[in-house]
Amino acid sequence: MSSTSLPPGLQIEKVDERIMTLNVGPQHPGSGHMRIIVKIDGDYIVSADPDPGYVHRGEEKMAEYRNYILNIPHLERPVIHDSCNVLYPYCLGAEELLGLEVPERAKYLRVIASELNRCVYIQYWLAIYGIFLGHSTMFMWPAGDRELLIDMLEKMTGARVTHSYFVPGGIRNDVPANFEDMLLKRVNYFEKRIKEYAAVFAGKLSREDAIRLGTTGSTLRASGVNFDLRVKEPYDAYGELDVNVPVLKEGDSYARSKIPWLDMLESCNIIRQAVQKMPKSGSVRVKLKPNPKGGNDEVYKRVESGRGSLGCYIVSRNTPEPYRLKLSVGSFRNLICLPYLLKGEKLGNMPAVYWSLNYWPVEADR
Amino acid sequence: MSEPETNPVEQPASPATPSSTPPAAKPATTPPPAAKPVPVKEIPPFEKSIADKVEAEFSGKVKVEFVKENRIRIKTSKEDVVQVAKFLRDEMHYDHAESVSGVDYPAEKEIEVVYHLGSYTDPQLANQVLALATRAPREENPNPGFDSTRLPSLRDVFYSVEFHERECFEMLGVFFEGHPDNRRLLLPEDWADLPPLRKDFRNKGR
Amino acid sequence: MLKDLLTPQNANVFVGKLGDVLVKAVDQPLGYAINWSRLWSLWPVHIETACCSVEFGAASGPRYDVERFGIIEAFGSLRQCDLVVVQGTITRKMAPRLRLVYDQMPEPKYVIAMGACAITGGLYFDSYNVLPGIDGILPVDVYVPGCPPRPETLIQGCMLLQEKIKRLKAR
Amino acid sequence: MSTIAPKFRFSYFLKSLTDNAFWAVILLTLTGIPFVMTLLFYLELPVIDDKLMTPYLALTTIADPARQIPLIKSLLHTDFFRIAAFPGFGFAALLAAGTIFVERKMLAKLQLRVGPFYCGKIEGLLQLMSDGIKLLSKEIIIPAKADKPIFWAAPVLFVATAAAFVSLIPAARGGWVVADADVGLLAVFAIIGFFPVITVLSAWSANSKFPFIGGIRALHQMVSFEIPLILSVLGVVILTGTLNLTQIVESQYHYWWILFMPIGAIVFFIAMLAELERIPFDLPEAESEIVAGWLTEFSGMMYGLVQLGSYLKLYAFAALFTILFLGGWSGPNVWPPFPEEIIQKGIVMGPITAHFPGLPLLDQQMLNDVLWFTLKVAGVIFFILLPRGVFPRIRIDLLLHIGWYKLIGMAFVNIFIALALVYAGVLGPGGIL
Repeated sequence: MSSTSLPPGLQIEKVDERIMTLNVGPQHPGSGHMRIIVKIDGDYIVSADPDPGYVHRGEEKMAEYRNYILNIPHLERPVIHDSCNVLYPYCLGAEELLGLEVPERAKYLRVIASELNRCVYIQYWLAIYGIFLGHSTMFMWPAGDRELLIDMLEKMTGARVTHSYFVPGGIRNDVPANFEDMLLKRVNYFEKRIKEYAAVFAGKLSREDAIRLGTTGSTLRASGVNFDLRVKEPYDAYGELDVNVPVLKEGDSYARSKIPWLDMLESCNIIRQAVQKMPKSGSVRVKLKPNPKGGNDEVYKRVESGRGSLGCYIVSRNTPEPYRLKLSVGSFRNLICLPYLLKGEKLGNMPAVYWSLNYWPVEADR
Repeated sequence: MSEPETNPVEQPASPATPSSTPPAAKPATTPPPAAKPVPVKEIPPFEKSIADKVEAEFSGKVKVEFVKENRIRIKTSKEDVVQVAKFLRDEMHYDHAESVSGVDYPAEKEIEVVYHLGSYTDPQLANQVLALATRAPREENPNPGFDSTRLPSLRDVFYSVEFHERECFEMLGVFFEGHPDNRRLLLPEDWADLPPLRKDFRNKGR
Repeated sequence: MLKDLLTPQNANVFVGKLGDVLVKAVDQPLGYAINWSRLWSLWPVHIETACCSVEFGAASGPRYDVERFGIIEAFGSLRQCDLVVVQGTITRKMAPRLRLVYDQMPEPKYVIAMGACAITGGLYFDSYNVLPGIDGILPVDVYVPGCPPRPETLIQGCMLLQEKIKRLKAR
Repeated sequence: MSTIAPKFRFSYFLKSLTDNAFWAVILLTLTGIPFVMTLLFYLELPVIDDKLMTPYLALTTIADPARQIPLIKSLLHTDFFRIAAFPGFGFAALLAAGTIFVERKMLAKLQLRVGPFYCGKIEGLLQLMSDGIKLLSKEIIIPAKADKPIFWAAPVLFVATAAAFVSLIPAARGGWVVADADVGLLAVFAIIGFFPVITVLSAWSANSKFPFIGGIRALHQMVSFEIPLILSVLGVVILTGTLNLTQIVESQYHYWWILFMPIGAIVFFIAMLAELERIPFDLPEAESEIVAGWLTEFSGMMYGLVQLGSYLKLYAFAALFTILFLGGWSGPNVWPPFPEEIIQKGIVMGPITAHFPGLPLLDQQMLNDVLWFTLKVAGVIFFILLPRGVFPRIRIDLLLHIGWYKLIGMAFVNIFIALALVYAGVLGPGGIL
């Protein structure tokens, strides 16, 4: 069978004998749940081809069989350590489709939960970055401090990582008493602790290319583009808070890894503001009808998650279930830079560049 | 909170209706709830101006389906989609695609591909998302890559659609002509079934 | 009378008994030592399959330090590992790779199925790309339920595995 | 939690051991004693302390332990003891085992954890033992297309080379060294030169990609760092005028060379880290890039042997650093002298007085030397382990850049300092100090 008669994508390519093909992943300490097919010439990478999909669980298809409430638990699974943020656009979209108005207190609590969760996510991301750089202390410190915030989220929502806290029309339950004081104390300690972290990088991404490749989140902001949906398209209570988004101009991996770190400091600020401005009591959820139906409409909502803007496109056709649900996730959008950045890079830089993209494979696969 | 949820009323017009009756004006027709009246939503002027510009450039070729706050949806045929996309990039400063989603409509025998475009360079457009929809014919027995379900690729216009279009190809079987590698991305290498996001592909037990 | 006793059959029996005694004498302390060493030195292979890896990472973090039990935080090369912790969903694309990883590991090897997805498919029971549990591809030693299981649960699973190794016959 | 497995008790283990002892005694008396007697009939017996060592006399040592002392003393001065136990393999392996344990616990403490804890009841003391026995009992996998003889030989060769390195290290004055060569330092560098060859051999023979890259990296790293390593030592050689390690130590009884050549010491330390593949320079085993580098295909005890070899190597390098720059075993006399009463009067235990003629098996000087030597080596090992918790891994080109541009330059500066000291007449043969 000649190579032309094979279906697209299955052709066998001819490679120079000098070039060695490495399969980095899926069982590899430097890959996570994906495979990068790296071709190297000596120590230089000739081409890198990401091969995701090892955790593709068909969530978009599953969403078509579940109604708007039943969709919540499985839609937060792609990024379980950032589960509030990944559920956020879905809830916003479902609220618009179902015509729900979120109570004021719920808006602030959503902001708090979302920012806490962002910190938890970034801590874990930093921890894994430590493994990728061969620095085990850098794994342990964030992994330990993360537990403090997880405790807070557990008090709030009742689960360690899979919160299912946001529901269309508000949040699932109110926070326990004395939560604010406890939260402020821990956030203050946490902020002190973040400043104790201090990481040799490469993989330069220019501003123009960052825009052309449609990157998002920390990858974009490290290249000097000031774009954060929390400021540009404020959702829920973000409009009333003062958010200073960190932006760096260097565009290399060091900048890309510094941005989330600065983000954590900013999150602490936001939490403090939100706790001050939050209404001290009130309803946190509007009542939902059983099996609510969406109209004949479609929405595209996006929020700023730990990995960048996270869009949720819901098409509704007068049924209790979404007709089509698509998650446009930051990881998947940042993945496109990987072959671009790795080309011509040294093999030793591969883990640093790869993980600096703020990439979570499970999310990209959905 | 006596009756917060507003019943979605049966709406007479589908999104495929012409732009003369934009669905954005629909919330005004819904009965306002007792406690809090929903303010009548005006068509936002800035978004309207963008939609008007696009419509003026390609009169008859594009259809503005709705103009909502921060959101515009434009529909065009598959012959004109590259031209429209180039216009949107060069004149309207939409510089990247946020997502490419395919929607299967078996009743209409068509597959719709929606490009959600955003902008980083133009600060005015920062909160705008423009949905550019186009449709490809759909076949009952798909043979992805070799049947008539084809669309021109926007990869040369918006580089960022590369992986999204690959995903769309494997999930819905829409072959993008001009795309450099239409390989499989997420599905297993030995997938020999229907493209899974088509409506006639049923999950087990459902 | 002595002639009666010294039949070849009896000699056989005597030699057999002696052999039994010898085997027992060597086998018992050696088996004890080997089992003891195996149960305190479980090195997990570095394979993440899905989102439960977050809790696996947390388990090797400072608060739930699994190195207390001799479980080193995930190991690079699978030739030196003896434990596969299947961390969550196994998709159809991942399944052959998982089996490959298992096959490449040296004996003895143990499998912990972590999370509801690895046990039955969990939340994704009706997904087109997810295996309904990993029983079909790997022999599982311990099931750790939860979605995702807390690190304490994972540690309990490891302790159950230790109990199991104690009862196994060392090879 | 479930119940403890019923047949899994320490007492059962002891019982099985005593059973074994019983059977061993029975079998020995039935078969061993006649065999030994027959053997003794033909053997020529040794003469110790002007007495013929008859079997009867040898057996009386059970009744009178004092008679064992001349035996032990004669044993202490054999080559076999030196190779197997004290300055050789046994001592080094003990220190290496201690190193592994300390490394894991120290790393854990740096990372706010506790480290191995439950194995062996007390702070995970037996963790290393359980790892070792497990590795012994594990299956060994040879890749299908591997070059089998070389693949088998590589770990053994690695340990053998490390042990050869250890054998050149003197641990105390008075000939406590396995091989007291006049060209000791040259021999050390000759042996170090074997490591990259073994690494590349094993990496090539595994016929796998990741070990191959790791092996090539190890070759690059070790060969390029051998040059600064050798050059940094040259200063010491110029000042002492000898290559014999024992004489190098003896030249430092008054002041250590690190006082005059701190640059050389630093260069030697950094080059040593690279030779040892310790963490800022652990590129040949870089986990996140090339799975486990040249160790990827080793399983079971082969991996264990390589680990043993690398920790022996670590000990030997730390000891070499101590000998060259930290004055080896020199230090104030702190070991208490052997009590005179025991030598003169013997040990009085109730009605019995036991006399042990020639009791101090090892003299005070030697024990003092060993104490200082061990303390200094432990200190150096601590500083070798410390970067593991502090630094991330660096890239191969940066590493080679450091090696070829900076370290070699610094090593030359060090040589010039040494030459200046010699020509100014401050140090060296016939110097002021």
